[in-house]
Amino acid sequence: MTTAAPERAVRAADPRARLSRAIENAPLAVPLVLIAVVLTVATDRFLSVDNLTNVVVAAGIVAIPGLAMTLCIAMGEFDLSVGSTVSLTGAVTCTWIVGGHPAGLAMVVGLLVGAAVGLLNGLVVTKLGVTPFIATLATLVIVRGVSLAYTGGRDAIVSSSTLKFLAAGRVFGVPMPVVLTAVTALAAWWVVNRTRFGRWVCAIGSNREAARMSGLPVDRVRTTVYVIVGVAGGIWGLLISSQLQKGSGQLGLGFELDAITIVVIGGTSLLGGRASVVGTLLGAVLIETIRNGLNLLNTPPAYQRISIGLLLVVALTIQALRRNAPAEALDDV
Amino acid sequence: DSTTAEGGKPSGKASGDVTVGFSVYDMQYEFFQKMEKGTREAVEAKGWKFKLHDEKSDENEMVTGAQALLDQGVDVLIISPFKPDALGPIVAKAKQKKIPVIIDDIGGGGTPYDAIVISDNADGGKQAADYMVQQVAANGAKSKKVVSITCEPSAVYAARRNQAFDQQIKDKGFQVVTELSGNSKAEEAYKIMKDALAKDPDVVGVFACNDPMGVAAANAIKDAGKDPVKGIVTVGFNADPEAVTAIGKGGLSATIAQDPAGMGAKTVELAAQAVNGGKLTYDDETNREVFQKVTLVTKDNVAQFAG
Amino acid sequence: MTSDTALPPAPGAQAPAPTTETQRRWARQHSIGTLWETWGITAVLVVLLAASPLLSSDFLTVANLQSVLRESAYLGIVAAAMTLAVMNGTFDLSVGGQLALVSVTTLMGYAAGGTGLAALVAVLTGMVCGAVNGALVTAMRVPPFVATLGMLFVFRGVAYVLTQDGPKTLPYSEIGSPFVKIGGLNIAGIPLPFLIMLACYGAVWVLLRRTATGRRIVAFGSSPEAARFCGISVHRIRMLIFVVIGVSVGIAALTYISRVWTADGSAQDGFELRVIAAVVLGGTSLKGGKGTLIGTFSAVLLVGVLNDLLVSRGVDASYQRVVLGCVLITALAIDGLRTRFAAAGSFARMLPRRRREAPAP
Amino acid sequence: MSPSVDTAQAPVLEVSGLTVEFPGVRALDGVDLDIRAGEVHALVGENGAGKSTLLKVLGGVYTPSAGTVRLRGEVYAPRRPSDAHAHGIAVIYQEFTLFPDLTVAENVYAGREPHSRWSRGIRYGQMRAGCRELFGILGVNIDPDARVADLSVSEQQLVEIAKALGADGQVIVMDEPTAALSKEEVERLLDVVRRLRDEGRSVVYVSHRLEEVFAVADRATILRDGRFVRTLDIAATDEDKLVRLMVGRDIDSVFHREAVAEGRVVLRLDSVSAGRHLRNVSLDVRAGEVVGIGGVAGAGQAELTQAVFGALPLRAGHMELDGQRFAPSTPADALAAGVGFLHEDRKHAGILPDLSVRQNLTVTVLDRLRHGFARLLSRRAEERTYTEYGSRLRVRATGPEQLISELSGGNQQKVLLARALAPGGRVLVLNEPTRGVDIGAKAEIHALINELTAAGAAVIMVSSDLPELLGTSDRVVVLSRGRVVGVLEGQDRTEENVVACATTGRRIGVAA
Ligand SMILES: Nc1ncnc2c1ncn2[C@@H]1O[C@H](COP(=O)(O)OP(=O)(O)OP(=O)(O)O)[C@@H](O)[C@H]1O
Ligand SMILES: Nc1ncnc2c1ncn2[C@@H]1O[C@H](COP(=O)(O)OP(=O)(O)OP(=O)(O)O)[C@@H](O)[C@H]1O
Ligand SMILES: [Mg+2]
Ligand SMILES: [Mg+2]
Repeated sequence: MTTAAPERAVRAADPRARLSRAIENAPLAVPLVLIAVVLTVATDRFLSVDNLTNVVVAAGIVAIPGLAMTLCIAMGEFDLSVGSTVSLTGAVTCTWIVGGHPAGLAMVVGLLVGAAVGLLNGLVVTKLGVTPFIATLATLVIVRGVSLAYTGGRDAIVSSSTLKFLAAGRVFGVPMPVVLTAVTALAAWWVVNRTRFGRWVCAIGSNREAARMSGLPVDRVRTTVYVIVGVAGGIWGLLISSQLQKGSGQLGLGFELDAITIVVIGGTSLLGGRASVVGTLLGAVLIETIRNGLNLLNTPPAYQRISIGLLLVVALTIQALRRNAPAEALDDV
Repeated sequence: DSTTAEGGKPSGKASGDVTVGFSVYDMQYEFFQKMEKGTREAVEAKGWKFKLHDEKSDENEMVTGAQALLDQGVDVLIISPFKPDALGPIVAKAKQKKIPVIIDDIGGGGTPYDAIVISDNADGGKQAADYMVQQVAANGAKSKKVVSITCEPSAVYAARRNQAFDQQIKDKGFQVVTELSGNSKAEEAYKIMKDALAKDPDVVGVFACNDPMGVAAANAIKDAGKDPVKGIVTVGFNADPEAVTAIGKGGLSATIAQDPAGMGAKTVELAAQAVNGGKLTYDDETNREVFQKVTLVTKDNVAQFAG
Repeated sequence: MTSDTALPPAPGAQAPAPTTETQRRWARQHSIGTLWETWGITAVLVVLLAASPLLSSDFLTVANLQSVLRESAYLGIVAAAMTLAVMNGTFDLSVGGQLALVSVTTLMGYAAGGTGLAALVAVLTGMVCGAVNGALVTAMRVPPFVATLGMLFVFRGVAYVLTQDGPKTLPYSEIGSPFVKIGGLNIAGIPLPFLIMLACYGAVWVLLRRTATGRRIVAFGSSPEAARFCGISVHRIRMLIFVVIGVSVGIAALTYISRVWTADGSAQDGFELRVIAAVVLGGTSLKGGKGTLIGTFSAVLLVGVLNDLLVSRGVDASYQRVVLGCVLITALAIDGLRTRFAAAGSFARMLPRRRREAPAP
Repeated sequence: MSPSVDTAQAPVLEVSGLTVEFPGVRALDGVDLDIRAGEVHALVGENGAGKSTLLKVLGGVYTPSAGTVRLRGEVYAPRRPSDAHAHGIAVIYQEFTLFPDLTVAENVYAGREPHSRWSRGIRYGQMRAGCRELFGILGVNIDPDARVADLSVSEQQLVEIAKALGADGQVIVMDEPTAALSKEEVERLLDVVRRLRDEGRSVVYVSHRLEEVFAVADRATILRDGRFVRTLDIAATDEDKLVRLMVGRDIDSVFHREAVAEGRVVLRLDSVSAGRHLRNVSLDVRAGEVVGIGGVAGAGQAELTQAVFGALPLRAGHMELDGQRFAPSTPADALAAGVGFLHEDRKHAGILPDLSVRQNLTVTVLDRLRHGFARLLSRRAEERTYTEYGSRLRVRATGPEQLISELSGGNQQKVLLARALAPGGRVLVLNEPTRGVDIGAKAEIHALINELTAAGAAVIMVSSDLPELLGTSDRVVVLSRGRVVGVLEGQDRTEENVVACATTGRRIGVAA
């Protein structure tokens, strides 16, 4: 049945195939549309430009680290330290601005800090061979501690128009976060589907031992991915600090889970080997739409949690049933 | 019931070797850093020893750590409880060891503590409402829609601020169109405010349960192209530096100042009375309460709170 | 299954020539690898305990040790059950929500019918939570990660709904009740919660090592595809695992709430990560198939002891974090480095007695 | 003590005194070996002799604890697999090194994808063309865009081969490349190997199929228990001699099937359809009978066996066991009914890598091993099961507690076979039972099958090794595209007929 193979083969390579792959994410689009419809009916303001802008901007901001996390998860690994990176980056950047340095420089320094955290993760994971889960969990704790110690529990308050532009500015009427996300998404798509690096990431996620045996630069790729996640976390931190005009040890608590969540509900398997850029974007929009809707409906916090939880499960159930996974393939997390 | 808590230690105890244990809510927050500073300085002024325990916003850590302080043989326990209702086992152990317990703010959880110093959250919310009404009028805004951002649902004491605010503002004929929890987090408050503005563009005021959220809301208002003072009256709570700075720059209308350091000092005074076996002086005998006033901070009096 | 000891080979099973049976047993027992996998983290714990007097004078007091054991229990109990899940190649992110919810319902149960009812409610609530997770994962085929993540929010949410008018609490008047004893009592100087924890580890150990179901759990974790052709039904084991976790949370909540006296939706935020971290720190691989209970047990105590040391030394909270994180890394780095060198030859050369063999000219 | 026959030709690759140790096992012990340019050098030996270990040293996977390797005179000490690639040594490992989630093309070109310099974009067109070319040489038709996970084992093996050929190294090392291939695929591969030799490259060829060794190899080196035995010219030797050197005793490698009195029908398939393309298959298996299933890889053998084992739901038709309706909905049901199963994909659907040999062996019969009212597993009962089956198949391990992943490929296979026997051996469904098994063990397995059938067992055996298929079965059922196209009995049981039915649409013994 060498002849039978093509019938089933997911034509992974050519663009048409990519498209059909993208459409495989439809199950996520279904609940998205449903929710949108419900909200349009339930609230008069959901479809207002202001509101949709809010949703898109919020989705864009979480999508940037989400896309980086997509690489990491496609590689079959986690990075739990993002939330702390957000905090530290913002803290450093704002402290530098307060210290009278030009905002641009401060932001670069902030990103470098993010990259450094990523590099730390990468080295601990590759050179010391520590399980990513623990390694990044440890950096989560450490970096949070560093950020608190660095700020001494005192917020670094700034009022910098340059920093502000990052989150609130507009180019040709398009909000900056959306621009950034669009660029990131295109880059991510290209890297994942078109470059050797992207293929190697998936290869490692698919079978790391084989990757090593095939002579792929496994450790280098893994480290690079962690650095990318670190930088993305840095960007996230800058955006948050830009919105709030401050850096603080308190920011970014629990963000790591947000980032991982959108990736996973976007359909990227935690087992690694496959990455869905489109899925991650949809995931971000879905989550933010739900959150926004609940706010518009003025839902009390208790019910907010329940609704988000249930909607997550429902969305994924639909996806699972659509995929009609065989009973035993449950563990593709 | 013991309104006169005779601290178990023989009175006239050589003041040198009194050890005060202070279990603090969470040293990450400036409010409690100030409270710790006030307490420690008052203790050292008495030439006593000072043992600190940080609850790190965790009820488990609170119970374990505070009980550990008792085990380490402190002569009096001052505690600002993360969860007042978790005070039971602590106070019970203290009673058994005959160690007086002074509670600093938050709440007493219905335990037989010796005294509690509380800053008047409800009054703070009320003052915020009154000021908002006055400023809205000054801004000449027509609409009567306001937003109220609460802390995490579990922070019972802080909830009193929003309850009092809502009550008062409604009495003044306003309408709370959005009341959501920002879980005390600036990021969430920012999003909530954005969404609230999308929902009701004609909102005229917002009250947040703490300053990080208040300032975040102000930033959201700015990013939505409105003015967080002239356009929408924005009031926070706590008089954290970020709020004070913002008020000075005209980026926030007002906040409510508490005096954590002063409260710390008060608790140590009560501690001294308890240790020396004297009678404790309360503002409210029946509930063994000592009140700490809260003050409204606006750009008129912000200077005193700067630095 | 590293905890099993090597046995003489069956008649007919020949060995590669040069090594005799005794040599082989020597090598297996002395292979740092096998030893470390089982006892590594325990060793770290022992070292830390040995060093503790230097770090903190009042650590080795009875009262303090009791308090460490007492407060490690609830984490440890859930970690035991979570070890099952991780060895099976999955995990339950909802335990934090479960703990909050169970704590709330337990207090409600106590208010309604005293200690007995409270205990019953605790276990039942836990069981139901577990069953819900299990049903989602097996019947609805939702990937465990998302199913349990979703239920984390749901359980916490329900707990919040139940506590909308203030958290559920144990009134001070109940100070004398047997319920409080669950958390506070010492039997022969050993805190009851810790004894309960020991019992749980015993039970889980038997399930894991001595029952068919336990063997199936590990087998599936080792290779789901192969397990399928060994007639192992993932539905049954996954359902069982999630229910066991639920029950363990029920028991843990009893030891927890009877010490803390109050609960609402926010109780023990981030609990799930602490539990999974303990399991992984204990040497159980997230890929499934490998792991030991003793490792988890020691890891739980290690974290507890470390925490206590840092606190009693009055280390500032932010630096406590740094230290804790560094210890996590070092503990696993030792193992990581070992496995990195575990490839043939390079590992052999690490052993001193091999050094003498110079490469042939 | 260099054994190379004539030193006229300077060796490309020189191995001397190579020793590799694992905790408790000395896998290689002072092995010497020399490979010349333009020769095919066979490496033979029993399971666990150390062949794969030697190749892994060449591939830079293992570092020897003693001994040296010289490549064209230079000391060659690879620290990691990429070093081997850099030195032009391409290895086909016994256990696949493929990426299931990636496409065939991406696998074949893993690590050396052609890409444009400025956009860094991979040139998929070029990769696809390259793959088609390689598969053309191998004479197979695999879609370069198919996901490897969707391929059959034999297709995956071919991808693995293409991957190595594509790397065009000077030294190409093949560890049992034909284990999963059908007869004609093997022929094609052997041609390719010859071509490589004629191009002046060196090929190290490991196989348990001696006919292949005699077909392509110039010289053969024999390993036994990790020690070097001898290197000899193929021309100057014969199979018996080779076998004697390998095993250290005489073995007649010709299959002989003792005819046993056929009993009643044990298993009956009645117009069964299942899986993607198994159509309307009817089949009786009698007590004491071995029914061989033939056909090109993927003609429906897997579906057929899995349907019997309850791992694949029937779309139509039904089955009977001992005259009773037999409708296993899960493998557990089939096992309970005493059906033993052996999967053809040892690595992914066979072994439980983190478990010990004992646990791998007993996992299908756990219910039988429980005792006491607590129904706990009885360690003694497990030991008994291990000694019973493990020794019967002469599994080579340090003991029941060794991890199965530490066993050599062939010994893993023996353990899995033991697992298949454990449920009782009334009905045995064996996929490629002797894949990767050495000639000695092969004979043992065949003897075992004879034994079992003599005791009244009914056996269904899938094998891509035609001599074995014909030699060990009473009846051969040939499948093509999921349908039965031939039932060969008595004189009809010839390789020609099987191939004819499998490939040309000819039908024998079935209504057209
Ligand atoms: N995950 C599973 N996969 C396959 N079979 C299973 C699984 N779990 C249990 N079984 C088998 O199903 C049957 C009933 O399941 P159960 O868990 O009740 O076993 P058990 O109670 O130990 O059996 P017994 O009643 O003999 O004690 C037993 O034969 C058991 O071995
Ligand atoms: N990772 C390992 N750990 C421990 N022992 C090992 C390991 N790999 C191989 N061995 C042992 O080394 C010996 C040689 O194994 P090897 O795989 O080289 O045999 P082989 O000749 O390839 O056998 P086969 O023909 O069955 O593949 C065997 O006894 C095996 O048990
Ligand atoms: Mg081999
Ligand atoms: Mg049972």
